[in-house]
Amino acid sequence: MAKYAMAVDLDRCQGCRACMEACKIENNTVQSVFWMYVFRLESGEYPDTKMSFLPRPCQHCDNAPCVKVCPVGARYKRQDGLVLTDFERCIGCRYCELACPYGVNYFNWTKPERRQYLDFDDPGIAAVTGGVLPPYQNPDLAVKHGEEQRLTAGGGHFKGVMEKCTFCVHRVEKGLQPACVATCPVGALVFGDVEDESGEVARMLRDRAHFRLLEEAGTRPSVMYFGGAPPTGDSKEIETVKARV
Amino acid sequence: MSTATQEARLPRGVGRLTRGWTIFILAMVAISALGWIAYIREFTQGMTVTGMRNVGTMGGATWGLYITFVVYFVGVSFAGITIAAVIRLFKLDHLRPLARMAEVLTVVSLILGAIAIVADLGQPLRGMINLFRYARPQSPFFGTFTLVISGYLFASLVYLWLTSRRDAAVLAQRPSRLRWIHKIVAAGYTDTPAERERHSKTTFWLAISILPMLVVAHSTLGFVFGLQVGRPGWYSALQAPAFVVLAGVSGTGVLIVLAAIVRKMMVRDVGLNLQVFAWLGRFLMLLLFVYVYFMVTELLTSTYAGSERELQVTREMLWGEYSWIFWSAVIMLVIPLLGLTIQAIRRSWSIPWLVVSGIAVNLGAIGKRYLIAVPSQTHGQLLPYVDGSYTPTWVEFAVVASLLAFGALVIGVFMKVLPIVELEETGHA
Amino acid sequence: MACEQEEARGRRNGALGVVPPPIGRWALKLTRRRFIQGSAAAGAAIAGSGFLFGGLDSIVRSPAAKSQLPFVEDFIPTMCWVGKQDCGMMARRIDGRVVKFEGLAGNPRNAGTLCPKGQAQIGAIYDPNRVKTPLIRTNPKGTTGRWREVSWNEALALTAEKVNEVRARSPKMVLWQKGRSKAEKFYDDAFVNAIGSSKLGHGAYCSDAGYRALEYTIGLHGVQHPDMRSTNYLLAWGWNITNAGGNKFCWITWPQQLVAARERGMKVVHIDPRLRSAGPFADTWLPIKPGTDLALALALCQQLIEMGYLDRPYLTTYTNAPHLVGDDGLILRLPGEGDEMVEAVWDPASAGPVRAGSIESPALEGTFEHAGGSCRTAFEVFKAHVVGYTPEWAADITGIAAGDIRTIARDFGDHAMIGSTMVVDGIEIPYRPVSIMSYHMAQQELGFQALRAMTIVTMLVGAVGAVGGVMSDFTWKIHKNYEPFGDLRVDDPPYDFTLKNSKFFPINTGFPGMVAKVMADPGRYGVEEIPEVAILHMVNPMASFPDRKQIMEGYDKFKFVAVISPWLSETADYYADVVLPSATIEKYEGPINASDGYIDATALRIPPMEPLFESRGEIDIYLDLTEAIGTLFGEGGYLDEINKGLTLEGEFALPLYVKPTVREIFDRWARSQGLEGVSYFEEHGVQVKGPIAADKRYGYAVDPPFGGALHRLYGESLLVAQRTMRDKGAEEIYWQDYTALPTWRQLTFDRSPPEYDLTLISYKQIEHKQSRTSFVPLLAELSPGSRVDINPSTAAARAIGHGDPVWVESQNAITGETRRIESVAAITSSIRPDTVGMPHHFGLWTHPVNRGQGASPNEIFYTGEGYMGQTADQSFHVKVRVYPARGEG
Amino acid sequence: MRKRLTIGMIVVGIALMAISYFVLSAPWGVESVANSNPRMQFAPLVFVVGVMMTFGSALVYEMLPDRFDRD
Repeated sequence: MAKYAMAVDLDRCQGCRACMEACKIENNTVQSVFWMYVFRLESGEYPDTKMSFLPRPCQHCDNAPCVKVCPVGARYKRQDGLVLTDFERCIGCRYCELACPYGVNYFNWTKPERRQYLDFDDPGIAAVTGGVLPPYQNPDLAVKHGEEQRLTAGGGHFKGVMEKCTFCVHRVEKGLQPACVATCPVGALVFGDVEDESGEVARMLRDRAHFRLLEEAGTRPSVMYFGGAPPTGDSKEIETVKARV
Repeated sequence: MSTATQEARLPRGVGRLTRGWTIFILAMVAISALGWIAYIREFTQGMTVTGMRNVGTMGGATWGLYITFVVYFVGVSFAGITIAAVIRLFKLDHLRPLARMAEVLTVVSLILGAIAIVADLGQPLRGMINLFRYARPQSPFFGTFTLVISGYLFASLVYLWLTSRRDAAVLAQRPSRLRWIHKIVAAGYTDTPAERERHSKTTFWLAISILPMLVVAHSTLGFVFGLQVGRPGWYSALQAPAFVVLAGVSGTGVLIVLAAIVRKMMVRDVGLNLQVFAWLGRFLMLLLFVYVYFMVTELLTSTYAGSERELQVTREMLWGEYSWIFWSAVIMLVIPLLGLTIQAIRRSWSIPWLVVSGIAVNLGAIGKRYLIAVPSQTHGQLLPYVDGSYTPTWVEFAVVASLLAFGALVIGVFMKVLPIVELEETGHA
Repeated sequence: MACEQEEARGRRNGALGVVPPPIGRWALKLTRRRFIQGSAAAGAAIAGSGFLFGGLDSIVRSPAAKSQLPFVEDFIPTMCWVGKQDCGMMARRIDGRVVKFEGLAGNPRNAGTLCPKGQAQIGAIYDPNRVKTPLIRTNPKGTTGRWREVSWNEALALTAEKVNEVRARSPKMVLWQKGRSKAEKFYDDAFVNAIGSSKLGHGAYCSDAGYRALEYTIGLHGVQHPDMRSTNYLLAWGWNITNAGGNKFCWITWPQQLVAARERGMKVVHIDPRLRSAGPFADTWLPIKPGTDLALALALCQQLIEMGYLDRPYLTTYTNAPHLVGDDGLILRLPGEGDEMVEAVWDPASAGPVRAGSIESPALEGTFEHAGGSCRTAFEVFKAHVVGYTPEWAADITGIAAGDIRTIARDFGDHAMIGSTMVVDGIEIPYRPVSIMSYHMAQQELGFQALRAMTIVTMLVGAVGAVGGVMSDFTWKIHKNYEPFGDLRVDDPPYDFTLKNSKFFPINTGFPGMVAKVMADPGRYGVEEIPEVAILHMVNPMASFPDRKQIMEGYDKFKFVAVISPWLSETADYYADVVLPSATIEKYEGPINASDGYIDATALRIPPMEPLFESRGEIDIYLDLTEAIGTLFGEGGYLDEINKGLTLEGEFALPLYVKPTVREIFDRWARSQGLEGVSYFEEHGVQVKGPIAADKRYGYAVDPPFGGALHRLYGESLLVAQRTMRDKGAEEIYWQDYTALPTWRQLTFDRSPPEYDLTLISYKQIEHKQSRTSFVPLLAELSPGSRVDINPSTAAARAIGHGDPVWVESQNAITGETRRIESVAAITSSIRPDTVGMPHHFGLWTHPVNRGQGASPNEIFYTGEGYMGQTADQSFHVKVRVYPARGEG
Repeated sequence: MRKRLTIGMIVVGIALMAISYFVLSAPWGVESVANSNPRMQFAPLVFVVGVMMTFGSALVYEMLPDRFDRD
């Protein structure tokens, strides 16, 4: 059984947020939802200003607080390390979101079709897409995954249920990289099986020092950060996205 | 004799529909209706109609007014059953007039708590099924929903019923439109010594078994928050005990108010004398003392030893966005405490004062519940998200208001069906 | 996870990103598996649906869910459309509908990856707000347009009629204007030649002053960029590393090479008023005052000379440094064979002047007596010229500490390893691992001379064309401007409307802003004829060019404007008589260079699906348009010009009297390239031709070295031009910067009154490209709108808080005009306190997504004298004051 | 008899609670892996029933007519 993990090379990350975009399109998430988010941080005072970038996918913790608190087991941890949400079981209590110290959970506050980017009800487009919404909808997301065959892939399924990064379970099960990793222009994101000694992640763990976010919280994240440094209290976020709706 | 005059003879104003009462009931129905309209909106359009949003990038609070009131309602329930039990256990006969209303209060507020939880679910219908189908003991939520809502509510209902049987039986002896109800409630109770004996035994044991469960139940609610490492301002061992105590405070407060109202409504003296209120006053004072003590220690630890983020949340609470809520809550709790202390020392109790204190501490309690829930979300992010904010929408206010109204409604109706104050032991068989 | 390990290995070999498996196998395998899973899911979907389980709000739209199962999946290689980089993309299709674009692994430019803009194109192609049918205007121009949807035939007929009307009189008065051209052969060359029109690019808003400077100085068409695989010390001079690209290549190619270089240990010195551009990739940040780069470059020259970091062999052999300059500033010439005169150098042996090139080692330095006059080597003159430009002098102007300047100069000199060589592909080549990235440094008042000076910095250490040194173009082919620049033409009026060879701009970039100015007032510039008809190709002057007011005054003069664009551009909104809807990615286009500077490759844009709505690819449009105009067929017709442009000869040549499909054209071209046909690109998307050899990459190694160009340290022809300009009565503001050697002077915009105490600069964001993306909702979400980056201290002094609305008011130091726009304060410590920065992507209005995005700095920049360089290039600097917008009526 | 029944109910009730809590519901264990599903669906319902039985016993105790004992 593989044990998936992500390595983030902060010495490479250019904070371009392509990963965020790839994630949104791959997973058809709706407006102002960012399963993958990249902080652009600034600290220090002019002219000794320091800048840094910090990608924040779901940390897929081995000791996941969200999984612990889920009252109905909709949020669960798979043997292969993925932390997923069963969209057909979630009751929408949003307890997982509060338990998570990383703020990676996104709730479907309303019917997904109400939060599309454009009004796609256009005959011209429908002619091409057959009225699919969004027009670029990814069919893999309608498919159930894992041994338990639970509906866990992609976003924008139901009103009133919780969503978050799935490490692109539907791609991983196909043997592909998560969308964010695949698109990263500078290879700052690496995904793979930590237990595979020949794998890139294992190699990085051998060769380089790394830290994990909020380790003191004891969540044991599956996302390792190489280079750079964890954000300090002094870190100020700049260039926030349009997410406050 | 006309039935009217016959009913007139039903004690404690049971069955007597005064004008004031009718108006009150209609008002409550109206408010509840408003709440339903609001909720239907929420149910169909989704919780986007509330002020709640995701924490983090969306910069909101994902638990808001609803959870605040879930906690508050469950808190209120605490005092009721406790006091009732205490009265039974320690045979505090001069407090007996409180017992019934205390029990009713518990049942009602628990029901409200349950409804509030459902109102907060994104998938309420699924929730009702899935909780029974999949609920996990590993989730602090489990206790809240099994013990608190089902177990505790059920126990209180049993308790209420058993302790109401005798009065029901007494009323059932007289002709009235409500007789059938009284017959059912009485459930064949014939006031024989043997039955009394058995009854007191049962209630005694019930009380004994309910009390510990109470503490457990309220603690679990505390754990819902207290066990979260990821939330500055939540993660604290004090969370659970503090919950229990504040619960007592709010509950006792409501009880005082309720008692005062009943006292006004009753034509004859029903034994709700100053002595009773004095006892409630002392009880409330005691709880307030303990709570304020907890509050201070809590603040001290979080400001003195608190982490960067802990500090920020506390800062926000003391001087920031939430300071007005915090300080008014503090005032609402401390002023009554002083007032009560003074009265206790001077051994002279004023009912109006007690009522004011009762209301004040409840507002204070609500404020504190809100402060536990919200700031840790909007300002307690551990990653460098820009701080958020949360303002409830009319939908949330409407739903909460309708819950309160519904509670009042139920109590109001109860009063007209069964005596809200136990009938005295007449001794006749 | 075999696929993953493959990748892991791929990564270690430097190839970044995911490697999608070959298409054929892929589609098959997937479709079959999905079929099974699909039906399973369908069952589940039905079971899981129903009120109780939220079925009502189920999978975003149910018909979708149904129509999906089972489905056919395939992959079409194509190219991104939005940027200048044209990254390779792989379009994933479901039942013929594109659902995602991913990087095309084979393309050297982006190695299987995509930037946010590329990813978001999926949102652009399905944009219901695209222009769906050809439009004809029904209301007067100069204001928001009202439109009539018409057939292609009607629109083409009308355009052809108007074009022909003018062509009959003078074809040059038809103006074809482009913002970006993604198939020069078809557009800039074939179409323009076929109808004989004038053409105008966007260059002068870009780096063209720099292009001119390098064409003048080293004969190459491009600006400086590093040999990223070998450079060890890089002056990232205004390089917006984390947000923008650079010369020739763009973002993705550069970042990939940069991170590799960083991991190799390359040092980066970031010279820029903003730190945000380089972000964490700067080892040193020198926050320079906007527009003072020339001063810094001159100080670096002075220091390098003082410290003796000089590559004398290079200077002596490949530059005009040893050439003798007389007291009159002109180069001493001796009669050569025949009657031509040859520039002279000093022969120490014979202690006299001899013809350049006639001896091995002429004197590089020294003052000599000759023929009663004294003369000095050009290098001697340069030394004397820069001796006063000390670090202390520069510190006052640039705001960079003298100490820092010294350090940078020393490090630059040290890292240059002057004298060292390296063997590449078996050729021993000088090794100078120091370089400068100077892209877009030209966008300032002294752009041309600043770039000259920066080139000279690298010339002094001999880094031009060395391993690890300075690159500029894909080739070392001498640009056609190099020769003429040696003897600049300055004619008398009347002038062509671009002012080519005029006394105003002897070196002329072709500046749309200036053209607009000329059109508004031709007399003033001695111009008699101005264009009457404009065909706008992928350009939106009103939104993306500075000085909208100026631009509008120009466009008011056009009698007829046809706009070719997928969206209703702002320019179309105000001035188009006809709008011809073009396709975005869904078309054949190219051929496009896909080289990353080390590997040679060519790519083609392949339509991943039929053009949406009634849009058509540009090549289709030009085929139709030329047909309507009557210049499609025959000698000199569009088809003939295409044959010339693509060098389609013999069996591959297009028949001149048959209208071909675009695919057929590319099929012939592909076959002429020795491929089986366009199907090759339809399968692979890109043709990788293999690595570029050292004797093509490095100036020293090519034959003849540097393509035979003598590098002009001393710019005699500039001085000569200046004298002629003065003789012809041009004002100082035009000739002042025509100096043989780069010379510092006070900046015009600095003469604004003191209350305009901040300098405004504009910048690019990674989420956006020019004015082409801010209406793509996916990108508008990442970067929502206009803002003013302002230093905390500056903000505090003006009682401005983060997110406050502010006015930014600019002042034109020449005309005294003031303009202001409203924006939002973004407080950041990564910008100079005396500078404010704004992104230039916003300020659009025709697309609903643009509403509320705020203004663009372009509205408060100025075009014209004082705000453009000596080569007619836009300066993007202006003095502004910033004050809170609240409290104002 | 009544007493026995009552005690019986209490015992069974508590037993049900215990069983559902520790055996039927989602397995315990530090690792969060694989404790997402209850061993038996509706186990929580059993727990609730247990609670109700326990307290319901009071009703039995008090309400069951004495004649039960007499027989």
